[in-house]
Amino acid sequence: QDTKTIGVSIPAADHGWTAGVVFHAERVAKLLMAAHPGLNVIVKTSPDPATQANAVQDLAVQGIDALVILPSDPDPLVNAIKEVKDAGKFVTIVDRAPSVNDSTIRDLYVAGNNPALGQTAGEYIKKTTPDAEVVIIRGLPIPIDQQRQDGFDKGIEGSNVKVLDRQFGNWNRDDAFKVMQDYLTKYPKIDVVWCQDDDMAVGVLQAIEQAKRTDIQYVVAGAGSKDMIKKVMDGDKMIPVDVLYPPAMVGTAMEMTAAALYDQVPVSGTYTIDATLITKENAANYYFPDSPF
Amino acid sequence: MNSESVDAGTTVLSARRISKSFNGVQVLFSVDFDLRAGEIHALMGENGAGKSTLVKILSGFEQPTSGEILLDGNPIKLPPNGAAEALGIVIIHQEFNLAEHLTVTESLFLGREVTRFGVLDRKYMRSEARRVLDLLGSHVDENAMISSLSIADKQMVEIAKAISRDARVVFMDEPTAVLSREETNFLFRQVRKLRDQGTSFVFVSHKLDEVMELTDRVTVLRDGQWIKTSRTAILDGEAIAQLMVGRELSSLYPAKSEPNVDEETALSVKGLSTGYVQDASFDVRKGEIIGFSGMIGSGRTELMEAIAGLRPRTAGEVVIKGEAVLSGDVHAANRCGLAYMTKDRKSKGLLLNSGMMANLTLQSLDKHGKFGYLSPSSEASALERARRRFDIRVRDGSVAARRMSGGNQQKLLLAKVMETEPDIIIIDEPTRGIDVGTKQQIYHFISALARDGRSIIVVSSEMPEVIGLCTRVAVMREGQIVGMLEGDEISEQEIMRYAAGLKKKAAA
Amino acid sequence: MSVNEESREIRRRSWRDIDLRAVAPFAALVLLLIVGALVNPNFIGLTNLANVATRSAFIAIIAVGATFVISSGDLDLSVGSMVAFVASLMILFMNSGAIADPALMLTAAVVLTVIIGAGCGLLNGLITTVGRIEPFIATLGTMGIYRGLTTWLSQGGAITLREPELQTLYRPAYFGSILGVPVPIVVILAVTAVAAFVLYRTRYGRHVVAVGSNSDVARYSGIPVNRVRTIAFVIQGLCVAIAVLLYVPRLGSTSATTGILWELQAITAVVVGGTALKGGAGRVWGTICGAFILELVGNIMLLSNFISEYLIGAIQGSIIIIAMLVQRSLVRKS
Amino acid sequence: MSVNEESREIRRRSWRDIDLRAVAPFAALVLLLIVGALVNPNFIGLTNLANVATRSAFIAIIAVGATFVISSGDLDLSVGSMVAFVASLMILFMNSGAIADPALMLTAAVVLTVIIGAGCGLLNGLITTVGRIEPFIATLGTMGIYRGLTTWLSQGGAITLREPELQTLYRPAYFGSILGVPVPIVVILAVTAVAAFVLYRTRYGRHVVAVGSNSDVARYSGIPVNRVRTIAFVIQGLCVAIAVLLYVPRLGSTSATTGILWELQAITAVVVGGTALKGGAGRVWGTICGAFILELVGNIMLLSNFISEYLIGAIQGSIIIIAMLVQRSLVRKS
Ligand SMILES: Nc1ncnc2c1ncn2[C@@H]1O[C@H](COP(=O)(O)OP(=O)(O)OP(=O)(O)O)[C@@H](O)[C@H]1O
Ligand SMILES: Nc1ncnc2c1ncn2[C@@H]1O[C@H](COP(=O)(O)OP(=O)(O)OP(=O)(O)O)[C@@H](O)[C@H]1O
Ligand SMILES: [Mg+2]
Ligand SMILES: [Mg+2]
Repeated sequence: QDTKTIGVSIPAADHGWTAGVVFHAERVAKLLMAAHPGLNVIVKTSPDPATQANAVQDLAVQGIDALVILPSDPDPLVNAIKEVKDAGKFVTIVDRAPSVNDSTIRDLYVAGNNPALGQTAGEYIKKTTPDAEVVIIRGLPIPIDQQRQDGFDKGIEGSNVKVLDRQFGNWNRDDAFKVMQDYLTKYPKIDVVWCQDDDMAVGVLQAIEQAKRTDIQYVVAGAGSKDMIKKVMDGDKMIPVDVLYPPAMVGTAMEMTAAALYDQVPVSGTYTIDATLITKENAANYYFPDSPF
Repeated sequence: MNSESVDAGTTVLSARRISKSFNGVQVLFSVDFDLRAGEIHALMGENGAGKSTLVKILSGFEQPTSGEILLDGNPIKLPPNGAAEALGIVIIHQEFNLAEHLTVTESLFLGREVTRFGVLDRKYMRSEARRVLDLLGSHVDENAMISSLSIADKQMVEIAKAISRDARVVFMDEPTAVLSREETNFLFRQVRKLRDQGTSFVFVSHKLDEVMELTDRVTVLRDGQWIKTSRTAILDGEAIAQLMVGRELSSLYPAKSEPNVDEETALSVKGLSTGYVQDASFDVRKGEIIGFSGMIGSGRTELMEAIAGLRPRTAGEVVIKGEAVLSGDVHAANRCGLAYMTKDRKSKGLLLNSGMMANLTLQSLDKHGKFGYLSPSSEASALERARRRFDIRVRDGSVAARRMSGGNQQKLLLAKVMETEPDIIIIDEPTRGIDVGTKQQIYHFISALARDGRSIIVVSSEMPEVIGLCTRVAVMREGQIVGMLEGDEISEQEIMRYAAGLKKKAAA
Repeated sequence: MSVNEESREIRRRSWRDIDLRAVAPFAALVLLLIVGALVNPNFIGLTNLANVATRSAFIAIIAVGATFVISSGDLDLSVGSMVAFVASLMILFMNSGAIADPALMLTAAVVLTVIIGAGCGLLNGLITTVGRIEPFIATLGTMGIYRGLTTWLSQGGAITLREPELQTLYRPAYFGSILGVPVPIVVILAVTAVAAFVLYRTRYGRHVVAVGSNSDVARYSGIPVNRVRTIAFVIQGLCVAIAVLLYVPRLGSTSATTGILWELQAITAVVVGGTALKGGAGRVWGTICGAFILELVGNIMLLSNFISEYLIGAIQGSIIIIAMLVQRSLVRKS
Repeated sequence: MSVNEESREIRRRSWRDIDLRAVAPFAALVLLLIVGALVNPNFIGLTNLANVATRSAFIAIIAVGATFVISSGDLDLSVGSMVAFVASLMILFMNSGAIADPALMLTAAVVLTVIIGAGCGLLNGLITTVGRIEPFIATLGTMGIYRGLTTWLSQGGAITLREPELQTLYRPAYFGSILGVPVPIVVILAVTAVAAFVLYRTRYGRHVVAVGSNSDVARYSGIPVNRVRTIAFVIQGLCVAIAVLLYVPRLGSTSATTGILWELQAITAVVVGGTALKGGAGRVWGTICGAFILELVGNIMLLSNFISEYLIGAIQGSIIIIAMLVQRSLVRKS
């Protein structure tokens, strides 16, 4: 059997979700190598786009047959990805799409649906509390965050849901804690908090608990960390739902790429992973107690 | 030993055949030295003769390359970094050894703070500091930051630090170079008192009269070699100078040459005031050497820095060759050919970590290239010239300025300022720490400049220097010019009268 | 006599100058409080100010340690990662269940944390002094090491305190209050008071300033320069440990992102507080004032209604510069 | 004569000493190359080394500017955000379509970029010198300002070069090569050569070092201290602009996260290269060697396949410390 190499380039584990990505990438890498003797899967993490461009280059130097990349920020990486593609390798982009996203730069796109993550949250709030006053804690100023915001706005469209404020919490629990504390000072009445990330929800919940405020009805986060899903399962009143944005999607992409390499199924085009709403009913399906996230 | 026998006490500290090399350059050659209990022993020699090096070796700050040191007749290896203090050996460094961010009291007690139950006893230390300073007749505020002190005051702190230790041996490396006569007298009184109690002193100085006045014996070094040890009383200044230089010295000062009465005015200062200096006015003619005398802190430096544009002035006018120069504009002053040589060579004069060349040409880089590009060969030849002209003696041409002997640093500073080829030169303390031989060279050099049509302002605390060199002397007191002496009026008594406020010029 | 009188005059004036420079950060603080009160009426409320003071605790306490390191002429870039590392070990220890009794377990964990903090500081100090590496590089290196070890311990995710019993027992260490004053504020004051005492009233403090001002002079005065510098790093480590002791009960968890960029904030607090980065002078009270100023600027931004969230960084930067300029001109004028 | 001969002997020897200290970073570099070759056979290949050198271009060029700022005794923390800001403006201008002809448009954009870079540097310099604010705080403030403005310009998203024609025209500026040498490497060498010339062979360079080692001495020597410092900041701004000119064709896009922490990397490169953070000495060639070392460490990490992803940071930190220790002991021995 001939040897093949798949290079996997993902962001460094700099917060909960990306930690999940790293976890699943390594988990699936082991599975794939066990399933296909002769297959080598190299997983590389990078803290920022420029470094990730380097990592892609370094993978190419090592000689790979396919690249699976979850770009930390897609546009700055287009050129680096294109070089691999132009060298005739199989390229899979995961989660974040560059502005030009067609067959010239990749074979397969496994899409996480960022707008849908915002939209699902928005729709849930619109349905449950149609007159809610909402404060939002954003992530970092990068495109995927913007897409989530736009999705949210679309989700609440046509309702009385009112957004009081949007500030950046940098996907960091400590910063989210501060922002929430200040929201609580600033607004005497808040109905719902959308913080679009499970890590930040940890800080938000502590701030609410400290202030002993009872006006906040619930918090909507997102991603699907084991802690938050557990809360949903347990029927926590503050976390009634969570929006799924599974870090495991990188594993899916790797499996599909391996399948393509070994010609089991011809794969190409776009494959979208949906932003499922996790409720008490379906939560058990998404609970991985072994994951770090 | 071929020194005259003196029947004073026993030998406390002695050096036997001490040699010292830095990076292979030998600066001391098998030197012998004895210090007896209760004596004041002068150490003399030209700049770079190795006095400071010997003193550092005898106090543990440097280790000799060969030879041995005896303490009370027993060979000993002195501990480094001032730890020899525990053996009763302290040193007043030629170059200050103070941290700018500490107060006077903190500096005096650095490394031997007094505590009660682990807490600093600040009150006690303050009063103790005050006491020692008063003993030395110093008005320095014990709470002042070191960085706010003038160099004379820093020297007093340095002295107080050493005097306040219970020492058996005190090395004083040019302690009086920056002191006034009055402060020097206070110091000497203390030194004599301690000597009578049995403390031994080594006194390094270029001031012959002080050596004659204070010391019991004198040792002369030349080019790192021991030349002679003798009782001071049987020598005179002339003889010591000859031993140092190794040749006969002609008269110290050149003949004065007065400029013509109708010679044009080069610099005119009218009603200049700063925070401290009040309403100073004077003119300097082309080819004239004018002196500025006065007590320490009388404001001479402040006035000169204001003229040179290094300090803002609050009122008044400075006109150089007919052109008015704005307040605080160093470049305008420079452009008009005015240069100021600071008295503070260590913190304002030289880049201590750079070599001679970088320092020499720093102020005059324009001369050494076109469009800002520097020509190394042009700089190198400037250095060669300066070393000859100012007799800068450095055995290792690449050493950093901080490693040069004090006197040679001073010469380098003078050379640096002269490199700008100024027409008006303000020299603040021109011969601080410079040996007699070189002093003479510098005086002749200044005089030649004046004959060349340049104007020179000499600010000096050494009265003979002002008297011997200048055709006019301004005396300052408390920020004002209180007298302007000319011709025969210039004498030590007359200057003192003005400086002490006993006399005031009518028109002031 | 008149000379003497005059000189005293001058002396007094220069003293006033020095005092003013120390007062300057507090002037900036007052200025910010006024701006804040104008921006939002809730700002000046007790709850908000207590919130701000409380949450400035981590940076303030770390910055107090940084004041020692900076005064002695060094720099420590590793403190942010050190927080993450020490906190991870503390939680892992508490999760280990090695000791059954919660109170005893907590005590052991506290002791362990302090020891680990001091140990990390010692490592930084030794690499810098014995290894003779520029503190900037040495602590940049250990910054990577502590952060990397934390990521490895947490496998990139979070480390969360599991025992609910321990959690309830420990929670008041951050959320509780003593005589109505939140515990973190009490801790800030206590740490600062002790630090001020050490820096201004003990022999060691004197030596720190001397070493930072001129290490040659310090050496010639018989001060063990390397020991003084190393101890400053250990003090920094202890302060980090104390910050961790407050941090863990707050969220009950840490992650690989804990403490990112805190080193920069701590250094900024120190410098805003009036300590020069070149060493030789430390202002402990100025430092906590600086930490408070930084936290306040962020708070005012969030409470104000008219600034685009995209521009917050820019406005924060401008405020810091303006505050410094105002402070500068205040000092110059008087 | 013998004295003279001796002194010549010594001079030569002490010169060797000085050279060794300058050579030390290069020794560390060689060490890393050996380690790399052991880790992965591909490492020592021309492609890989060219890749590493090419991608070190941004940090190297910025660090060359930082060498000036640091030598003159200051510090610039804003360079990372400045890259993001200048790059954003450049792309926005090219997207604006103000000039129809692509070549002309590109030329105009390049000129504009250089002007903006110099302007940003000038702002930093003026705040520091005229405003008399510690450079650490002043540039921390402008760091926030440039970053904030970038976020605002990009509205939290990315700014991407749109015209495909411009893109193809501009691409070779990063991906092309001159006589077989990648353009970025040529640019590094050119920038460094010019910088070395300015620092070592011109009056201005002499002034920079004088100001950095003792600003009082510089002032008393008639050197316009504030102007020298300000120009150093402008040089830093120009270097940032050059880095941007290479950065934009590489990724064709920027965002609010572009250049985050580059300031730290640039300063590290400078310090690893042998320039002291306290000012008064600059080593331009050492600096690019430092930048190359940093990039190599990352590259070796990536090519080695046996290090846990989570531990990379820790290993990187250790390598830096070990390289410095080795370098230190090399210098001491000889
Ligand atoms: N650490 C050092 N490294 C290299 N050379 C040194 C060092 N210290 C002193 N020297 C050299 O030793 C010689 C003697 O210097 P020293 O300071 O002892 O002279 P000095 O007699 O005190 O002169 P001065 O009267 O000018 O103070 C000088 O040439 C000086 O440059
Ligand atoms: N009695 C005093 N005590 C303290 N400071 C003084 C006193 N008199 C003047 N000053 C300050 O000292 C400075 C004036 O001293 P300056 O150095 O100009 O005098 P000087 O005559 O050159 O003395 P020196 O011989 O020390 O050079 C001024 O800045 C003034 O504020
Ligand atoms: Mg000497
Ligand atoms: Mg004077």
